[in-house]
Amino acid sequence: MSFPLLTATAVVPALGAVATAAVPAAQRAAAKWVALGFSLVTLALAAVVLIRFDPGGARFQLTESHAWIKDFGVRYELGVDGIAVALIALTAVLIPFIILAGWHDADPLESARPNRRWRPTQGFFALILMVEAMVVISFEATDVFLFYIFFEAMLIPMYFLIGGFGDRAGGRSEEETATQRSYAAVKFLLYNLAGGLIMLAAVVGLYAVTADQLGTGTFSLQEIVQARAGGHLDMAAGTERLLFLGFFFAFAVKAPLWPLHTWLPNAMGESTAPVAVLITAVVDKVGTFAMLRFCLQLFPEASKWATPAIMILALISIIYGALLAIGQRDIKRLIAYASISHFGFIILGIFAMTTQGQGGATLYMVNHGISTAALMLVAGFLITRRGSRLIADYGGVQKVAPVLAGTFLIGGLATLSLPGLAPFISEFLVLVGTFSRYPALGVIATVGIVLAALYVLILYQRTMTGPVKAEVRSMPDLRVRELVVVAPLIALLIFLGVYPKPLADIVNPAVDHTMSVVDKKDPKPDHPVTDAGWFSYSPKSDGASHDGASGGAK
Amino acid sequence: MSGGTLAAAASTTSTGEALQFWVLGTVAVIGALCTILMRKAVHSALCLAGTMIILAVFYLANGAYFLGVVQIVVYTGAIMMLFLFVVMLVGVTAADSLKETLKGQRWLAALCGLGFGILLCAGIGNASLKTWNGLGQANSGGNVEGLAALVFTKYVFAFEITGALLITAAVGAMVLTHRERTERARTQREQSEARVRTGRNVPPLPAPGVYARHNAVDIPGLLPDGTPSDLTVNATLRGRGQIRDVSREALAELAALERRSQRWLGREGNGTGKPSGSAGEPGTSENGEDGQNAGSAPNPRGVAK
Amino acid sequence: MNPVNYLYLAALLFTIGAAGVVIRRNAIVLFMCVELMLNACNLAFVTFSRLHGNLDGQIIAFFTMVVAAAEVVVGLAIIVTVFRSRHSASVDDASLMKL
Amino acid sequence: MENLIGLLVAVPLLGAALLLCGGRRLDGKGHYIGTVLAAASFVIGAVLFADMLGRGEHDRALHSKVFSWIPVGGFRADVAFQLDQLSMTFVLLITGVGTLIHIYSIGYMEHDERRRRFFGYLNLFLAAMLLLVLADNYLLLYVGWEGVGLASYLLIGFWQHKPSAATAAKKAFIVNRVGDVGLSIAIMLMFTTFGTFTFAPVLTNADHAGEGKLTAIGLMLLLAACGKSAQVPLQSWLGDAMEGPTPVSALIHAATMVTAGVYLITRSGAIFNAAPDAQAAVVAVGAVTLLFGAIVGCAKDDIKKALAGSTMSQIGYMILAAGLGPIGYVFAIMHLVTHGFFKAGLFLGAGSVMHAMNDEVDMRKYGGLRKYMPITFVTFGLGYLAIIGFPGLSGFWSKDKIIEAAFAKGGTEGWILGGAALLGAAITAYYMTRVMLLTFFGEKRWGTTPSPEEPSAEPAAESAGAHAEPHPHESPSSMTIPMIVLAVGSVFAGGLFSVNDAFLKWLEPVTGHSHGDSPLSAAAVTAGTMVVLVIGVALAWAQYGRRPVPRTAPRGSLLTRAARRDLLQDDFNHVALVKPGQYLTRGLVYVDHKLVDGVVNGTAASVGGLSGRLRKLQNGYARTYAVSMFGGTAVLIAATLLMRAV
Repeated sequence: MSFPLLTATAVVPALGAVATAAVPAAQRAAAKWVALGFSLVTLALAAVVLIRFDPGGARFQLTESHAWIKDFGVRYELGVDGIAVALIALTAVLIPFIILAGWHDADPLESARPNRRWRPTQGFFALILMVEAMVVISFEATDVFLFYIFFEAMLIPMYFLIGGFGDRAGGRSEEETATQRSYAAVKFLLYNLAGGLIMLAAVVGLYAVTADQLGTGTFSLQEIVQARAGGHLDMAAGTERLLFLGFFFAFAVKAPLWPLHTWLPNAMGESTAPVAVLITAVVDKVGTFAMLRFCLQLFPEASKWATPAIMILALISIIYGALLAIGQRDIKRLIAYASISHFGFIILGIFAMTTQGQGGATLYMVNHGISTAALMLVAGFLITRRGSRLIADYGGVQKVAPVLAGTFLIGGLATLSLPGLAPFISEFLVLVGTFSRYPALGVIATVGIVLAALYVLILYQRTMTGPVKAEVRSMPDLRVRELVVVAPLIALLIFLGVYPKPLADIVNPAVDHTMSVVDKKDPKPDHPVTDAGWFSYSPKSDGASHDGASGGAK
Repeated sequence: MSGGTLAAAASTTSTGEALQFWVLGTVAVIGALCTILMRKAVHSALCLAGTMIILAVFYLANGAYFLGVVQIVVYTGAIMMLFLFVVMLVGVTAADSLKETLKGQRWLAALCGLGFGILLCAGIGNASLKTWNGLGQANSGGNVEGLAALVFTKYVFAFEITGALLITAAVGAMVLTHRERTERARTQREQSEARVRTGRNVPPLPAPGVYARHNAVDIPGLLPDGTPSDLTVNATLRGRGQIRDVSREALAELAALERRSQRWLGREGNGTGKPSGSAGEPGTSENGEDGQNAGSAPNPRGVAK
Repeated sequence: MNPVNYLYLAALLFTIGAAGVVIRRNAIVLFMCVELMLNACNLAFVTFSRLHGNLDGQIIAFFTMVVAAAEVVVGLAIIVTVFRSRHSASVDDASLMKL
Repeated sequence: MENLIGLLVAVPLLGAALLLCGGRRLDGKGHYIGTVLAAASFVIGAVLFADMLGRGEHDRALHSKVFSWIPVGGFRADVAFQLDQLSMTFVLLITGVGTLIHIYSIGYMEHDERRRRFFGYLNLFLAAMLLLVLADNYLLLYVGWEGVGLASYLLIGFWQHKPSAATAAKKAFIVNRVGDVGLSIAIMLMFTTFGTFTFAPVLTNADHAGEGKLTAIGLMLLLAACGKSAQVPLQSWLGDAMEGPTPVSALIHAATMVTAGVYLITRSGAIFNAAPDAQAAVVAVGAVTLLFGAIVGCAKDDIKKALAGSTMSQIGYMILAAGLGPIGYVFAIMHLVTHGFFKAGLFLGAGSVMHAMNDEVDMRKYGGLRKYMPITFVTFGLGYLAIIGFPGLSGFWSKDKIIEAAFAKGGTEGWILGGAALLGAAITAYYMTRVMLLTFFGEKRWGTTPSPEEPSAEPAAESAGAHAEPHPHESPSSMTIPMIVLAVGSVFAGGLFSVNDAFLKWLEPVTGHSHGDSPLSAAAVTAGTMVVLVIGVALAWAQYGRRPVPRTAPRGSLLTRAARRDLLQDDFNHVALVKPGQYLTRGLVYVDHKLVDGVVNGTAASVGGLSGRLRKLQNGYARTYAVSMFGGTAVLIAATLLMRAV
């Protein structure tokens, strides 16, 4: 068989993790470079995947399939559709920047060395690569059980990243920081474990259902979808709904959807900025991705059944997250709540069950990843400079560090989805998609735009503008390393904002297929225009426009 | 034995066996009850041995001749003896009080026991045990041969494994009980230095009290005021609480001596009773029972000779 | 008489043994009670072999005896060691399972 | 030719990129680059204009598709430009006035160390504005729409170290965002109604759609227009926007950006024609705003705020005209252009005055400046005459037409609107005369230094220079030349347009036109305008011309005081929106922490307590465990028996 590209894409970072961890304690610089190198190799592989992937081709491509646990029909099945490809690319792109941004994050720990074997730097980067590997493979897995394993295993490195390498800029005593950090880490773990366990029950249930309907139980996504399509497998409505809820709960925790969101602000607030990016831009995407791939395709009927409730929750997330973001005093928590609001948009788009909505949601996953990364990383640089996360401690930064302020502003504008930057496209698509099926919801969601403007601009105004505070007077501007981190992200934001077509072309077929599985059609316009091309419009002169005027008179 | 064959043959048992069952069964139950109710381990052991012998008889009655013998030889012979050895080691006369220390343990035990027993009996009751095809043809070739055939064919692996188990057990027992002396034995000099350092009983420990009639290591020596000193008794005995106190009679002799000398000197009346009264006070050991029988055993009359 | 009574007897003995295990504090007595239970089982086995008319039950009983012997050996050894170190054979004193 | 259209946008965009990313090494020549590129785009515009004139009336429109932007399912948005007469007009106005203001800024921003960035922002604004008017579909227009919002945000807050400026910028952006919600909803409605939002198909098929939908679309578009063009009820940001540098106020908040609303409505004429209710709303908004702005303009002592008020009311005129439908579109645009000239000129004049007066903005501290700065006086004067509609000047032609059109609307509606327009004209005359008198006539009132706590827009006010004795002087030529040009424009533009209805003919193919049925003859209307004009001027003269003006404003009537506070608009917003919003967010933060989080932590705590109790069962006594085993076995047996029984 051909070269197992997908496996390689997932294995390389795993190897990288091992290699990084193996670097002797003395040279931590080497460890950093090793980690960076492996992440770049992964990026290259992801690029190859992106090239080898043919948007017009089969649903799942580059597939690999081997029997794994025969007795339970568990297979090692990998395959990517457009959505997965896009998200793998996002992950592979972000990780090097995360590593670069976190270049010195693990250093402070080095000072306190209990013993020779103590090497936090190696651990930090190894864990990041570990997470990458797991995220990538869970994007690739088309076997429910395989996916579940990595979906859960992801928690372990994340737990250590949050709990072990917290943000020391809390402006609090060391031990209080430590308690807060461990609280956040445990909260993260428990929330996601709870979700995961419920999902496990659902996974087993799915196996049972397939087992007694198809004779041999299977976890393979394609098989189940085909079986459903072929009518061999028809679950009772009740069981399907239960299973759906089991899956959805886990993904909703991960995503996170209101009211299961409270772990995110703690986790993002306490962890270092790169880790926060890792959480919200990479790991959480698995949740929304899985909604698209598993919830909708395994349980189309139940998805349709649950749609209204989920739409409402998503709507609440949007407004609620934005309002709380406005109310925050802590920069990172603010960004966290903003992310909650954005995840609301993504879920809204997914369950709007329109091409625009789901395509927009997928683009949104990518764009939100990039924009949040840009904003959060710059915020991280800012915080490390001043040593405080409180908005009130800043002011007039724009005067002393214009480049930093500029990048921060661009990140912020991307977050409020300004046209011309990538997130606008996805957000607008989601809104259109939602509106065309649920006008009222669409309109309410649109209010989120204004709130987004509020929290971003308030944040910018309070930190960057105004008279220069004494504490920030000696603040250095962005260094080269930091610029190297931010500039490409911003370039990407602008490019995808101006020319998203390539991405859209990759995503669209997958979305269409999902729609067909759910068998939903886009609502038709009331007065479809025959020729959407351009032709000159010339109003009828005097006579015709008379009635226009008289119409005004009546 | 004859009843056994009969039983092995028939589905229902002969009256002989029935009689045997009822009598011995009662005894067995009583034995079992005594096993768990006796205060002294030795008594428990003996009762258990009795029960086991009865069980051996029942085996025979059920046509398990080999097992019956093995039961007597192995259990009652070997295992129970092993028990007795350990009991000796731990202390024959040591009797633990039957007072329950854990709260509610008795009640729970009783409850569980009753429930368990009833359920078990119920289980046996509604099991359909109608057809008793006895061991007639099974034992036709002789019980031992039959067993042997099974052991070396069907159960050969289990048999081997039990062999391994026994060896392991033996080795394990040795390992557990054998105590390796890790450090060099301390010389007398070191011991004395240690005593001086600690300052407690600086001179070497006193020897046990030795009298004309009691020459035993479990009798403590007496202090000047006539009270016994535990120091003089071996630690193990002390641990088991097996100290026989004879201080009382010693004092009694002293008192008798004084009385006689006073009679000779012809002064009566004054001072009498005091020493005897004083003689009554000491002699309370931590083990009243032992004190009792120790005190009652000898009579002062013989001392005079 | 129906030989099933042997089973009842076994059950009774077993229960008594179990109760003893629960009630008594002295480790040695405890072990005796365990032996009692094992014997009760053996009786049951033997009775069953009579019931089924084959010797397997007796074989099992035989194995039980062997295992019991091994168990007793090791157990008593343990008791002795514990007694040496703690000067007591009461199981309650060895409540070290609680941290 | 088509490719030039794209270039039109690309050139200033390139300038913005250069200047913003160029770094310090461009500080020296940044402003020249910016100006040259702006001029270049003007030249391109001119070339296209010439080319367009060369073609017949009905095939003047050009269209160029650059690339397919967002293709998702039925949702197809292209980056495509459409250059017809309407866009052309705007292109010329934007690039022309834009270039002039670039030149002006070279002098005005001379002493600002961040001048390079200022020009970068200006170029960004030009690009965005051109995109707005050149887009061939509503989504691309939306991009330009928000782009100009961003530019205006950056420029209003250009002196970010001033909290007032930062706040004003934020306010402007957010109020605009409210309007943008309208625009985006309108686009969604179009998509769901027509399956597209490209101008041509939507507008041609407008009348096929149901009137209800069209009304909804129209109202949403109106909301957008209100936000961008500072119309009631979203007008509150314009006054504060004066915190920005004066050239910005001239370009963005007078000449071009704020008129985007008018463009939007005119462009979507077909929709409004088919939705009379929406049209009525537009007209109402326009009428209200033109009075509102005028009244505010009368009360302000800050020269820029006064002009801002007047801008508001002038745009009110345009919106009113646009709302009138085919009767008014042309005149709306015409007034827009002329207003672009004279209002830009007025602002530049104001800027020059402030430049001379150490950035003092309080007109009561001016006075008698005409002999100190003659050029400014003349240009400002011409602009003044133009705006009050002095016969023969631009404002006269355009505003007069609008008033006529208002009457031509017919019926009582027509009378009301006409009356409002006339009243507006009178007030305009009044407050502009007031500004003129306070600034240039009377005796000088600027002897003593202004005290710091008085409102001052420019940053230098804080620097030492402010407290020195102001000695007015004429501004450098780089500032005066644009003023002169604009003055010329404000004198002749209207006349030029009206020579045998050139402008009407020029725009009609795009907007359509109808004469309506005016109850009054044009002459009558003109006469009426003249009368109210004279009344307004006379009143102002009576109040400010004859007797000397106090340096500190008198308390004034209730209306005056309300007007000084923008007719309590901000207070209303504060009470109605800001406060509740703050309480809401605080409450939600509390709820999130105590309730949503509390539930979770509560569960955790209870589980912990429970396990603590269960832990007691593990007392370490082997016999206790034995009992539990014993009981367990009993239970097992019972279970098996039950199973057997069942």
